[in-house]
Amino acid sequence: MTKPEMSVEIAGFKMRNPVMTASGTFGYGEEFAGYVDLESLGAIITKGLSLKPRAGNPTPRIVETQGGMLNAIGLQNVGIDAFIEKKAPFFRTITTPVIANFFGNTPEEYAEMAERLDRIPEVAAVEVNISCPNVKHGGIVFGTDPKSAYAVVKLVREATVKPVIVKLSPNVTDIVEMAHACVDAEADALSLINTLTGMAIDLNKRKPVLANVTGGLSGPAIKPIALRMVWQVARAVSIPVIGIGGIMTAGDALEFMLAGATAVQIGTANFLEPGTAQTIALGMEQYLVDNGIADIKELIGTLEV
Amino acid sequence: MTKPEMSVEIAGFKMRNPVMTASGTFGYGEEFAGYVDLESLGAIITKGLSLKPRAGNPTPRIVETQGGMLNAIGLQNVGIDAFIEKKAPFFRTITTPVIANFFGNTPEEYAEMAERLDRIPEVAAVEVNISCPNVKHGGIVFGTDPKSAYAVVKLVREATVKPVIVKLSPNVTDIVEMAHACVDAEADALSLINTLTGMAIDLNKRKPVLANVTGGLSGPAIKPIALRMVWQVARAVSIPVIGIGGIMTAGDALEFMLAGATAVQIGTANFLEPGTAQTIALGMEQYLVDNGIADIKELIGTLEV
Amino acid sequence: MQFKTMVISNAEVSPGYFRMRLTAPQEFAQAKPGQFVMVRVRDAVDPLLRRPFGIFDLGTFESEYPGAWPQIYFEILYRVVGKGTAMLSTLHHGDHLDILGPLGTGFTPAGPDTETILVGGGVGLAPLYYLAKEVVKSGRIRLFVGGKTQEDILCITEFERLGVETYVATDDGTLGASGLVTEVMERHLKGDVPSKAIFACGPMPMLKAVAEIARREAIPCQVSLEAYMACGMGACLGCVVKGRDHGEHTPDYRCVCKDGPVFDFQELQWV
Amino acid sequence: MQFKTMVISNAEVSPGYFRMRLTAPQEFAQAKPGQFVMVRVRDAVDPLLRRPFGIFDLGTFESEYPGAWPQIYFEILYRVVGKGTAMLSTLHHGDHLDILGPLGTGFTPAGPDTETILVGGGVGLAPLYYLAKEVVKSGRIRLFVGGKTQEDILCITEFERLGVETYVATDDGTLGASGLVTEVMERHLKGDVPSKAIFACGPMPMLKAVAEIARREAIPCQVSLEAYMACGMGACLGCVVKGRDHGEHTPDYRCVCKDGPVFDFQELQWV
Ligand SMILES: Cc1cc2nc3c(=O)[nH]c(=O)nc-3n(C[C@H](O)[C@H](O)[C@H](O)COP(=O)(O)OP(=O)(O)OC[C@H]3O[C@@H](n4cnc5c(N)ncnc54)[C@H](O)[C@@H]3O)c2cc1C
Ligand SMILES: Cc1cc2nc3c(=O)[nH]c(=O)nc-3n(C[C@H](O)[C@H](O)[C@H](O)COP(=O)(O)OP(=O)(O)OC[C@H]3O[C@@H](n4cnc5c(N)ncnc54)[C@H](O)[C@@H]3O)c2cc1C
Ligand SMILES: Cc1cc2nc3c(=O)[nH]c(=O)nc-3n(C[C@H](O)[C@H](O)[C@H](O)COP(=O)(O)O)c2cc1C
Ligand SMILES: Cc1cc2nc3c(=O)[nH]c(=O)nc-3n(C[C@H](O)[C@H](O)[C@H](O)COP(=O)(O)O)c2cc1C
Ligand code: FES
Ligand code: FES
Repeated sequence: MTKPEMSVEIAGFKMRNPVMTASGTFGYGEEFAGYVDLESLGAIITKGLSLKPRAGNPTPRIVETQGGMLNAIGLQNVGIDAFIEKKAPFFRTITTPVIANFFGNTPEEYAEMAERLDRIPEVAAVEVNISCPNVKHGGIVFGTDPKSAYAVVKLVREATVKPVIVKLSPNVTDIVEMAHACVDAEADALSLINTLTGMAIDLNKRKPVLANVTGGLSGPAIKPIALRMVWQVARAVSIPVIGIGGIMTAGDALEFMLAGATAVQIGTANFLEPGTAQTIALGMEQYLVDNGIADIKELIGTLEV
Repeated sequence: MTKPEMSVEIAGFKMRNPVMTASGTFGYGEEFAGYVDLESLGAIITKGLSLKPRAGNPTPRIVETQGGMLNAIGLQNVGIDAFIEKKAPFFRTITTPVIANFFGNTPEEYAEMAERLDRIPEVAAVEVNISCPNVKHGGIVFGTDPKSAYAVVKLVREATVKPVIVKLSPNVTDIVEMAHACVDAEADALSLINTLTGMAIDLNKRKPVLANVTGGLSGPAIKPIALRMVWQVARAVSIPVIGIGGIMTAGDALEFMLAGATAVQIGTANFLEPGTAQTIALGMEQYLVDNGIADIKELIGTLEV
Repeated sequence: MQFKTMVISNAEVSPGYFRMRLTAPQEFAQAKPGQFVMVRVRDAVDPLLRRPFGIFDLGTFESEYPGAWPQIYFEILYRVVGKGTAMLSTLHHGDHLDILGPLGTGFTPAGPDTETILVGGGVGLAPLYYLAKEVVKSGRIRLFVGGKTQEDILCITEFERLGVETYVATDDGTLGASGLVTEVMERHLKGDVPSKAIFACGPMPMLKAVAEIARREAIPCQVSLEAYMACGMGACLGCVVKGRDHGEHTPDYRCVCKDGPVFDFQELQWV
Repeated sequence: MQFKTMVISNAEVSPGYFRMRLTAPQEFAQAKPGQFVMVRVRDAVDPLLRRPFGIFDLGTFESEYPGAWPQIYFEILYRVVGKGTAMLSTLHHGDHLDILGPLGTGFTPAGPDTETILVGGGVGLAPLYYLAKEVVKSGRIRLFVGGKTQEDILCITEFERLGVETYVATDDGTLGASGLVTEVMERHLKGDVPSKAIFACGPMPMLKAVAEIARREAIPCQVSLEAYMACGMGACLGCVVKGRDHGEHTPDYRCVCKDGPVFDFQELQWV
């Protein structure tokens, strides 16, 4: 059989395969160069960026839970200027598209960030994080209220011609309502899920383990919730959906595609096995070969319910 | 050191210790008699009851996920009549209080159930399930909309003099808002969390694993989310809170008490180790002894944040 | 009953199929053919749930040390299909496991003048060996066993050593007759007058075909079912199958774990 | 580098402390003292994350088979504190693990005319042995080691065999001096003129005290830190510590995994 077609397209933006690395779990790509062939990935998503450098939260910032982990990094990042100066040049050395994940404290900051990112040629698309549970101002409010989400996405949309992916929070009663708000604001694609808000306690100290008290739950533990939400959203909207949450294997990634995802993002799994994203891309291709499927796009949303 | 005090009280209803078995995971108690000394438990909560017997969902109804499991039993139960006739007599043979978990398809059905349960002397309290994600009519709507929750709880409250515990769904944007609605409707206590809606896919069949498509996620995977919600709710309301979600060990149970729970429920863990609830009660007592704590109530809500 | 067990041996008897011998306490000797155990594969939450396995064999192990008590053991015969069975397959002599069981109902052996007909599909053969051992003294036993290919036909020698007449069918004809085991069975039973009772375990399509033959030929028939299980003791209601009287408004679900796994075929709904 | 390793041995050297020897590929011989490895404890998601351990020793294992290639090995010295280390402690010769490493920065050994002062608290001793082995040829080494009680004082014989002068302190006085290791060290260093460099690893309060002494006595000092880690390669930002210039509006966080675990004490904020 000939090599199956692995490429997918999101808002006119083409990837060699549907495997992306999730924001905050793959650094700026460079860190993993020794473990993964970066050219084997569909796209790399940066750590969440903001206008000014951010210190993030005090430590401890991470803790393992059963089948998952909590993080409260608090969006520590170098800021847009340092990003342009220190990180972007590396992106010119690879052909894999880089997507800038970003957030702001106010709708105006989101717009300003979008404008600045719009002018960076190394950035192929932007992912708007309206769902980070770890920042006091902004973040979660935009991600749990459809009206605020609409407002933010609308401003971002007007500020950039690059493809706009909006990343949704799972901490909501109705994820479909949130998705519709973003579609109305002319998002090009949706990615979901971000982390679920959780907490861990140190019994002996009688204190929360995380300095921030609560953190975001990620990893295989959340996969069933992510799969459910991706399925609900993909059926409800007509823009591409990117599936995220607990993906560890090619099989997991393919399940998200059956549920309606056009692409997937690998997060926590990168920590366990730095080569996961590449392994998954290869595994998905092998699955197509084994099952005589010519094009991965044939799988999208084909779950029989 | 003298034996520490393990008893706790919820709405005038006293338990020898804070360890209850969660609805749907312990049958009607009898099933576990060979593995647990039922007299060692704080309370036993029945499988969710309804007016008429319910067939529940087609199979497969359960599937394991990483660190958890999905169930879509669909509230199969014998119905209130068979419960009175066949299950209640056993409860007279034990001194451990039995709490009847129940649900209805309409607010009126909830009220009728509450009335009927009110007349059963073997039932020490009722737990109103407004949060089951597996039934088409009722269930989840009451559990995710504060106004509907208020209406249902209000009717139940008026229909019974027994302590009313309301069981909350975690599938909401703001669990505190839901809690307040129940307090306003004069619930005596809140129990949380019920399961999170999730999904599992059989890649080879390209079908959902569960016949019901989605199911409720339980087990250690959800513990961080449960702990966070219990903490949020316990700080916000002044009625007792019962912590549920992924409790496997005495340490887990104690963490929930630090977060503000007056008692805990053991669910999925009963499947792995049928003796879990007893083991946990003993382990909690040992913790008090080891740490020179005279009364378990001293721990409630003492998390230093 | 719940107990800790030690692995005595764990051998691959055919590619992907393992036979594991485990120690058991004295009371376990009461286990009936057709009952099963729930195995906790690891002392961790991955995998989370216990895994159910039929009792393949049960016996007494004579210790090599003079004066030592005889040790009860049992065996499971399992196929590696997923995470839990893959982990089991890596265990060695001396490793420990936690067991719940014996659980569920067992087979009710046929009376003395009745011929025992065993029908096994693949690893569904597992619970039939212990049954054969128990009833072999009292009468004729024939075993019909099927599988996709020759590697799915397990432990035939063991049955033959007991004196069981064995008939094999494989889908691809690599061992025994080519075709379905139920076809082979039907050919052999046709026009065969003496009273018989069927005991079957295997995949659902096979069981359906067996039940159909039993119905048509009016032969008593017990089937052993599989289902996804969480608790194994009738509490979670995860493992149910439709009973004879099941209908939309007349729920008649039976728990495979508690009311089964062995059912009289007439107790179940086969459509 | 990522590689599969085999456990050569895994022995309890003091109650609750284990020393595990593992095979490594040839390139691993380049590992520097102070670097660490991330160990995947099981082929399952419980535990989920890798566990970090310092390199206690590194060497070449002469095979018993004539003509076989010499085998690189390394050792970790670990304390059982939770789930991951408890699981590690049950492994035997022949079991397999997956390793990422060597990771992070290592110690920068002192120049030839400088005396090496090692300070270890409990299992914090671990990375100092390999360092001692590397620098022992070039000059005097003194080791100050502390612990709660005598059982927390590990592998002293090994250090002494290298020719390291060893001073012990325990909180309860059950071995060596009674009191804090830093007090013992301070007494010994007082008025001691030749040039020295301190290399310390242990709990934070000990490191703080060591840093304070280094500052006061103007002795160069490198400390090896611990932090909760997810990735071990500078990507998750979970393991950060405050760098010298850190302030509310001038973030200066350093990754323990990548910028460390070894830091010049002057690079860090100690308040
Ligand atoms: C009463 C009973 C007796 C059984 N006896 C045997 C036996 O003697 N030998 C044997 O090889 N197998 C037997 N099985 C099937 C065996 O339990 C499954 O093959 C096994 O649980 C698969 O686990 P896994 O982790 O390898 O697979 P996974 O697919 O990773 O398991 C995931 C989940 O699905 C469940 N599951 C998967 N397949 C089955 C199945 N066919 N039936 C029930 N649950 C399943 C598992 O228990 C687990 O909860 C029996 C099942 C039942 C219900
Ligand atoms: C660079 C570095 C080198 C280390 N070297 C050694 C060594 O040589 N010998 C040794 O015994 N220990 C060492 N540690 C500490 C060791 O990593 C922890 O004791 C171990 O991870 C505990 O795992 P657990 O599953 O047993 O404990 P659990 O408490 O169950 O672990 C839960 C989580 O907390 C993390 N964790 C717990 N304690 C620590 C800790 N002290 N530091 C960092 N993370 C922790 C674990 O990695 C895991 O993610 C080192 C830590 C770091 C960061
Ligand atoms: C340590 C860590 C840092 C993260 N940082 C970000 C971030 O900066 N921006 C963002 O949108 N998501 C962030 N996420 C969320 C992930 O991108 C992803 O949505 C989530 O982890 C779920 O996927 P997973 O289960 O595969 O990890 C972070 C997750 C982790 C674990
Ligand atoms: C198989 C199963 C059946 C359940 N049935 C009910 C039910 O009838 N009523 C109810 O309120 N909750 C039901 N639950 C939810 C549990 O009571 C509990 O809230 C949930 O499982 C979380 O706790 P755990 O993580 O300890 O299992 C059920 C859970 C499981 C796993
Ligand atoms: S497995 Fe739980 S009821 Fe049968
Ligand atoms: S452990 Fe991830 S950045 Fe250090």
